[in-house]
Amino acid sequence: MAVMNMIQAINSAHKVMMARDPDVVVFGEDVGYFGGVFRATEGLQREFGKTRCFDAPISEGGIVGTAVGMAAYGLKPVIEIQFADYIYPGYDQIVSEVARMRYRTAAEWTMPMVIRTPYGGGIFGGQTHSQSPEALFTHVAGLKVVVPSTPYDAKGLLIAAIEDPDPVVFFEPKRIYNGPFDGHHDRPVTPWAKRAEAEVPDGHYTVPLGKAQVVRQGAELTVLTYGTMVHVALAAVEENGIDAEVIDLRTLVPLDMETIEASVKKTGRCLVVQEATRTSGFASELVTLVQERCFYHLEAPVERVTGWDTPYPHAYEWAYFPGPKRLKFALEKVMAD
Amino acid sequence: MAVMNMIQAINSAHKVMMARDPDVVVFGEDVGYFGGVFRATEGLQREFGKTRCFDAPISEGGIVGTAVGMAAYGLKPVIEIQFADYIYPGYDQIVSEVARMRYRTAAEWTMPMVIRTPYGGGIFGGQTHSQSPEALFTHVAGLKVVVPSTPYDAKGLLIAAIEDPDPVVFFEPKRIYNGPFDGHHDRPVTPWAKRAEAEVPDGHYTVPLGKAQVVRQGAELTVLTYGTMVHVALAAVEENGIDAEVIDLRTLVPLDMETIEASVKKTGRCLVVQEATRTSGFASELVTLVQERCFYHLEAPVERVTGWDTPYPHAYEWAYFPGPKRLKFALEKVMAD
Amino acid sequence: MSDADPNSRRNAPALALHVPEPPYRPGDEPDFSSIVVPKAGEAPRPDTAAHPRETFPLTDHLVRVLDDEGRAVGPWDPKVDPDTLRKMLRDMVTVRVFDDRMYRAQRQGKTSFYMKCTGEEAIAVATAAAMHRDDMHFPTYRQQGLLVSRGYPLVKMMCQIYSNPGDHMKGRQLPIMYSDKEHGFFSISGNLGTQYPQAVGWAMASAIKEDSRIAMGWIGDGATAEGDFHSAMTFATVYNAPVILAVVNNQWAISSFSGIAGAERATFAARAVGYGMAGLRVDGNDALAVYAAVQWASERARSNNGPTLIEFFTYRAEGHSTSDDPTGYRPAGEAQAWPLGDPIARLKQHLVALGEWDDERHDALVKEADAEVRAAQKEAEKLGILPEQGRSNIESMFDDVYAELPWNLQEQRAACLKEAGHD
Amino acid sequence: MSDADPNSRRNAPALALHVPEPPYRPGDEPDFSSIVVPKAGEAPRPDTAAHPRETFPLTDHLVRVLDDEGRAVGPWDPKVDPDTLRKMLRDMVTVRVFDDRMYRAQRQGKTSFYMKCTGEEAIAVATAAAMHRDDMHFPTYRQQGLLVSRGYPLVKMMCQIYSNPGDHMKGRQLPIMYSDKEHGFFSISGNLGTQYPQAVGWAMASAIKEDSRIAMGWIGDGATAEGDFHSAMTFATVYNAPVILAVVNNQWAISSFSGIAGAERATFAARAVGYGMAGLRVDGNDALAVYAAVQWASERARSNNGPTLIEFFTYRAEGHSTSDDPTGYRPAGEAQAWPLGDPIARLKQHLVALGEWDDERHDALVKEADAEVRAAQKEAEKLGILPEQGRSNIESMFDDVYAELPWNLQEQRAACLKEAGHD
Ligand SMILES: Cc1ncc(C[n+]2csc(CCOP(=O)(O)OP(=O)(O)O)c2C)c(N)n1
Ligand SMILES: Cc1ncc(C[n+]2csc(CCOP(=O)(O)OP(=O)(O)O)c2C)c(N)n1
Ligand SMILES: [Mg+2]
Ligand SMILES: [Mg+2]
Repeated sequence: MAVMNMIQAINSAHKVMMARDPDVVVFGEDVGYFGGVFRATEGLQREFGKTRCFDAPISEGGIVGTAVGMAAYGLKPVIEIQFADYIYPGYDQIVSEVARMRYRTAAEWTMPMVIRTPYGGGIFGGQTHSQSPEALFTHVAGLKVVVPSTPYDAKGLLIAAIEDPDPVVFFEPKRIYNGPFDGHHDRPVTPWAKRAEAEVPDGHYTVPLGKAQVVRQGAELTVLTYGTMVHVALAAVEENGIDAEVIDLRTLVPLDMETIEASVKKTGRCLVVQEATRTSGFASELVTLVQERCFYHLEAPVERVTGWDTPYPHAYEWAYFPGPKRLKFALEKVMAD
Repeated sequence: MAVMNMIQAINSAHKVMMARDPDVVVFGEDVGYFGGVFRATEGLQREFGKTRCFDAPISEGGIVGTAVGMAAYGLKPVIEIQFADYIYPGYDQIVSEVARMRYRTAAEWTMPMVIRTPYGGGIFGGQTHSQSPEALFTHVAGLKVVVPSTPYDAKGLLIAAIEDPDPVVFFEPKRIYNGPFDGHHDRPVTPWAKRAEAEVPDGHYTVPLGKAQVVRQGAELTVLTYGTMVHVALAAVEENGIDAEVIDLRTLVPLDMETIEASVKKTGRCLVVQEATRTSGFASELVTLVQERCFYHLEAPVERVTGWDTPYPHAYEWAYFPGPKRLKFALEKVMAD
Repeated sequence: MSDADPNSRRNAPALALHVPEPPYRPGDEPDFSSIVVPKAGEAPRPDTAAHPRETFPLTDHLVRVLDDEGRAVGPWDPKVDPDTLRKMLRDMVTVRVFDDRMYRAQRQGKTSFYMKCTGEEAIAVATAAAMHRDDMHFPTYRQQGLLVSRGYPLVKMMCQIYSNPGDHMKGRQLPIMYSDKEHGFFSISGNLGTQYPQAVGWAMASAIKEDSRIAMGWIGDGATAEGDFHSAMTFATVYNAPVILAVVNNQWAISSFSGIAGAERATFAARAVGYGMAGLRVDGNDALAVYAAVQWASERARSNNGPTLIEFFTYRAEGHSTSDDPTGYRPAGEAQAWPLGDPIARLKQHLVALGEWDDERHDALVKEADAEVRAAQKEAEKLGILPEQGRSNIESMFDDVYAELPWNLQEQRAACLKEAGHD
Repeated sequence: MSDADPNSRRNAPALALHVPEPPYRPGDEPDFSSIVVPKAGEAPRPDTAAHPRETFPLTDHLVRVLDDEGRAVGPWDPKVDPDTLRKMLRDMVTVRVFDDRMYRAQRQGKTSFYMKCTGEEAIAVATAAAMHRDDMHFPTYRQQGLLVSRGYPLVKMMCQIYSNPGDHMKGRQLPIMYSDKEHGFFSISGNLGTQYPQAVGWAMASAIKEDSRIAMGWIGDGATAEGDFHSAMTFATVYNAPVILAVVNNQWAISSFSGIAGAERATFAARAVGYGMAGLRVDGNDALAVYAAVQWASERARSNNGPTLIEFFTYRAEGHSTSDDPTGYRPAGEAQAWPLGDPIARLKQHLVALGEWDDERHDALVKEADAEVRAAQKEAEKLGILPEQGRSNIESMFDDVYAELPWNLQEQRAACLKEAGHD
């Protein structure tokens, strides 16, 4: 057991899996000698050699495309897309090839691979270092979509993703790599070290895909969220003194509908929180599922807290980011309705 | 006034706009001499010359990318992506460039262009000639998304799209190019010629973007849909004898929320119908909006009829396609609830 | 106007957009007499370990082995034994007969779609003959010859075309989008170009594992314009991947001639030069030249001497697919006028010249192939044709999206079965 | 194992993946003495209407004009008048001073991000000098020299960097992602490579309109691996677009050396050969060579003789950006050891050799530039630095997603203002 921040936990997951499984190979832009711009792959090349962890040309399409070939050969590629904002040149290979390979060949060829990518805002990264494009992947049958929110989960989920027989898009909330974030950007950052979720076993363990976690028990309201927003939501619930049940989805596809339904049926109210652009975000799917399955338990409309329907504006980061105020108003509304 | 099928109407829109506006240029795979694999651009090269309508290399990324440059110059590119299933290699240029250009430059550069693409199933096209990827575009701020359902609308909307100052992704329901489709694949196809919507003016007119059309008045239930499914839904409503109001959205972004809200508040029930894969489809956004804005008028959960969460399976086309039976069950359910 | 010289633009002409146009359109009389076809045997054959630079002149040439009399000449003569030649001929004939039967089956409404490779049979067949049985192919839809050559059952191919219960892909793919791991044939994609970097990735994996199997990626002239082509070329050269990258230049991409993909300016083989990769341009209708080039590139790849780009120059003798009528955009007689001839006739002529074949045996071979294909078709049709499919075993539609069926697909499966009246 | 010969693989070695590695890593002593630098004046200069083929030897060479003594020699000497040379020198110095000030401003917390072009100043500055004022650039983030050369106000650049009210893009873009239509400078994208086919599209439009303005696209060595590079090359050659495509090969892409983009096998200029496009490889630290090459390519494009790919060979003397510390992946002294020298020193030496410049005037120039930059900074900071932004005029955040504000953005704007306490 060690104390790790989220980057260290992710790094550790790579090390554990590369040591256990000689078929795991890691590549992406700057991931080799340097260890990645966020240092998630630090030391892997040194420890496992240049043919197990190496730099790739700046070609997200080529990275995913060659990973498809490697998976077809029998390897388990774990690839890094430097920022989720740069995943689009690889989108065709992901949607048309990775996602559909098992289906189109009736499992003759499968695509066990993990596509890791830092996502989300709050770091003054402007339009192309801040996006949350998860909904563009949840709509694609054949992909699993994972978003951890703590070091412990990040390592356990990443190991589970690498071991999973299906392709996983693994979104890492870069804003909370070094410490959780309560949404108050003007307050000092707390490092992970102070938190229980930073206690991470050194060796192998998994956090199962497809299982949400109730991170706060409550009776009045259910908050569904994931990634960075788990912490922002938790803080908002506390600050507003609401007896909310907060569910960290952890996996968006396949979704842990059982946990969601049980909670909403219990509380009768639901708030969905995503960082992404509002229209057609994953929140819309969550709202839809909840109203389809819990309609007669709902005492108020399901509310959404989201980013706005604009690109991510550099200087207006904190007016864009769904922070404490947006949550407060939404919590008040859904409780008042 | 002439009788046109949807392809002829689209062709006519091109001709009208190319004649009116020398800045309109048309290009894409096979669109030049041959006039496109669906013949939507037939005769344009002959009439307007090779520099106004020409074949492009098989590079959707290059087609969109060069169109960006042309729009920056001051032209109005109308480009064809041969099948919506092949739009992904151009996805980065669409999402990162076309959609965000006006915003990122505070309107210094704008992207008036139309990206036309045939979408949807029902033609035994297998996984890569049948997709309905509209939700992957409705999530992207800065794009308008249009889906016509009749020859008259196709021409009027396409002209409006070409004249629009913003980029429009124009999804053409290829299954109904030649005639409407009631979902009964085993019945003979009726051509457009028999229908009033095939009466299309020869010259210039527009159908405004952002305006839905109530294609059937009704009191008991509101059906929200677009494209091919408008006709399938209309048929199902008739067959099941339900006094439904059917709304053809025509434009998904920006959405005509006013028309939707007025109808749902009147009927108290709502069914959303899309051809696309279920999870995170545009139907989810519609359900979410309706429940957010009409919750207290709803007598039953909003229902969704959709394609399944699988790739499009060639031989099982009619088990996949959201046809009469799926609609019937959903209509019954939402009326019974 | 210039920062340097305000008047320098006075004499500049108006800019002009060049839109490539093929030499002949419907109504024209195609005449290819001006095309320079290098003589067979002329091209030098570098060592397979040569620096890529040595191959660059060959990217602007045409490796040809069979001369006009059907003799194998020059340094590229692969000296293939007559039995192998006869097998190649047989496979090529089988492919052509198969294509004709299946085209007809589509026209008869037995399936939704078909694509022939008429005139291009030598390419896949001779490639398969020259490579190892366990090398991996990442093909397009015109390399049915690989499967035929490797002995994949024709019945299975047809079952795929009919999407019937004999189709091991459960009817999920468009006809002719074959896949067979056992036969080293990767799943064909409907999306052009995606297989090209995949082939490189497979080869990289083989190198990572210190294996000895190599990969071959295939692409059409038109599809070389996709970004995936560039990814493949880049990754292959950067990592020196043991891969052969083939461009089948049949000069058409549906209705667009190869000039729309850049062929007016450079050969497709020449792309290799820009990446510092070995490149060869080969007469694709000359089975021996194809064999020799692939053998050369295989040896090169297998000895860690690096990847090779091979352009097979050929002509798409028929329509793009059953959905296409080429008389709308090119003269009807072009295939016949095109100078490189018919690959089957040329290989036959060679075997005859060797004294290893004659018309009688050839007629017998065609009859045999025809009988074999007809027998296969009968057997396949016993399992059903497309219009009969999609009604039973509907629950299979929900399998294989994931290894395990998640709750949403379980629910959808139940709903679908209810719809179908099976609940 | 082989279809042809079952034993042919016996002696094959194990396959091996080659992973390129730069010659030096932190701790090593960089030594570039083995790099062959062609002599200035050596490269022939083809006619600007020459067939692309004639340029191919130049893609493997290095066009250099300034010799070691600072004399301009050989056929590429553009014979630029001293006033223009002095303006170029002044612009280059201004860029360097600007970079230093803004880097410091970022370190002082006045903005979020900055990127220098240290060592690469000649490339953009000499390009701007050689082209027409109304030609259009599609730049990356290291062509600030274009704006400086074209007289774009430094204050406006800084306002963009500070996202303050003087930023005409309303604070929406990351610092240094400039855009100015008036100055022929297209909006810089955060997504690498996208601008390359855009430049080609602009040039195609200019040709469609029979205009006389040409376009220039820019890309880094690392980003040439993106599919967009290939799209641009393909469309440019197919349509003979009046465009110049520049690759700024500064040998690094964040922590990856150019070998990871393919430079071990071929130059970036060589890519041109594969497409049949004219190509030049140019000493990017030699302002006269840059000027001459761009002038050549402009004349070529403007006369409908086709596009040119130019590789500017240079070295990224500093870190990738303020987020990067290059000592983590390369030796500290590499920039100094690198043989092509400092572009400012070299142009200065040339002017001095011409008798048109001296140390005194140079020192004065540096001081002037410094004063100008400081004055601009003062003025820009009056309008505010980044940490002060984002609190007022919040409603502007919702503008320009579309030409008109749709209902959802109207509602969101209202909600946002309420959140901000402005309602
Ligand atoms: C990404 C993508 N874009 C477009 C298409 C439509 N399409 C199918 S085949 C084809 C022509 C391909 O031509 P070529 O690569 O020369 O291969 P050939 O058919 O001649 O063998 C086109 C445009 C597609 N399948 N995928
Ligand atoms: C599509 C995309 N992928 C990755 C990145 C991240 N990134 C930003 S700059 C850079 C390196 C670019 O190197 P090069 O093209 O050589 O340009 P240089 O920085 O040397 O000028 C990378 C990988 C990006 N911005 N866009
Ligand atoms: Mg072709
Ligand atoms: Mg670089």
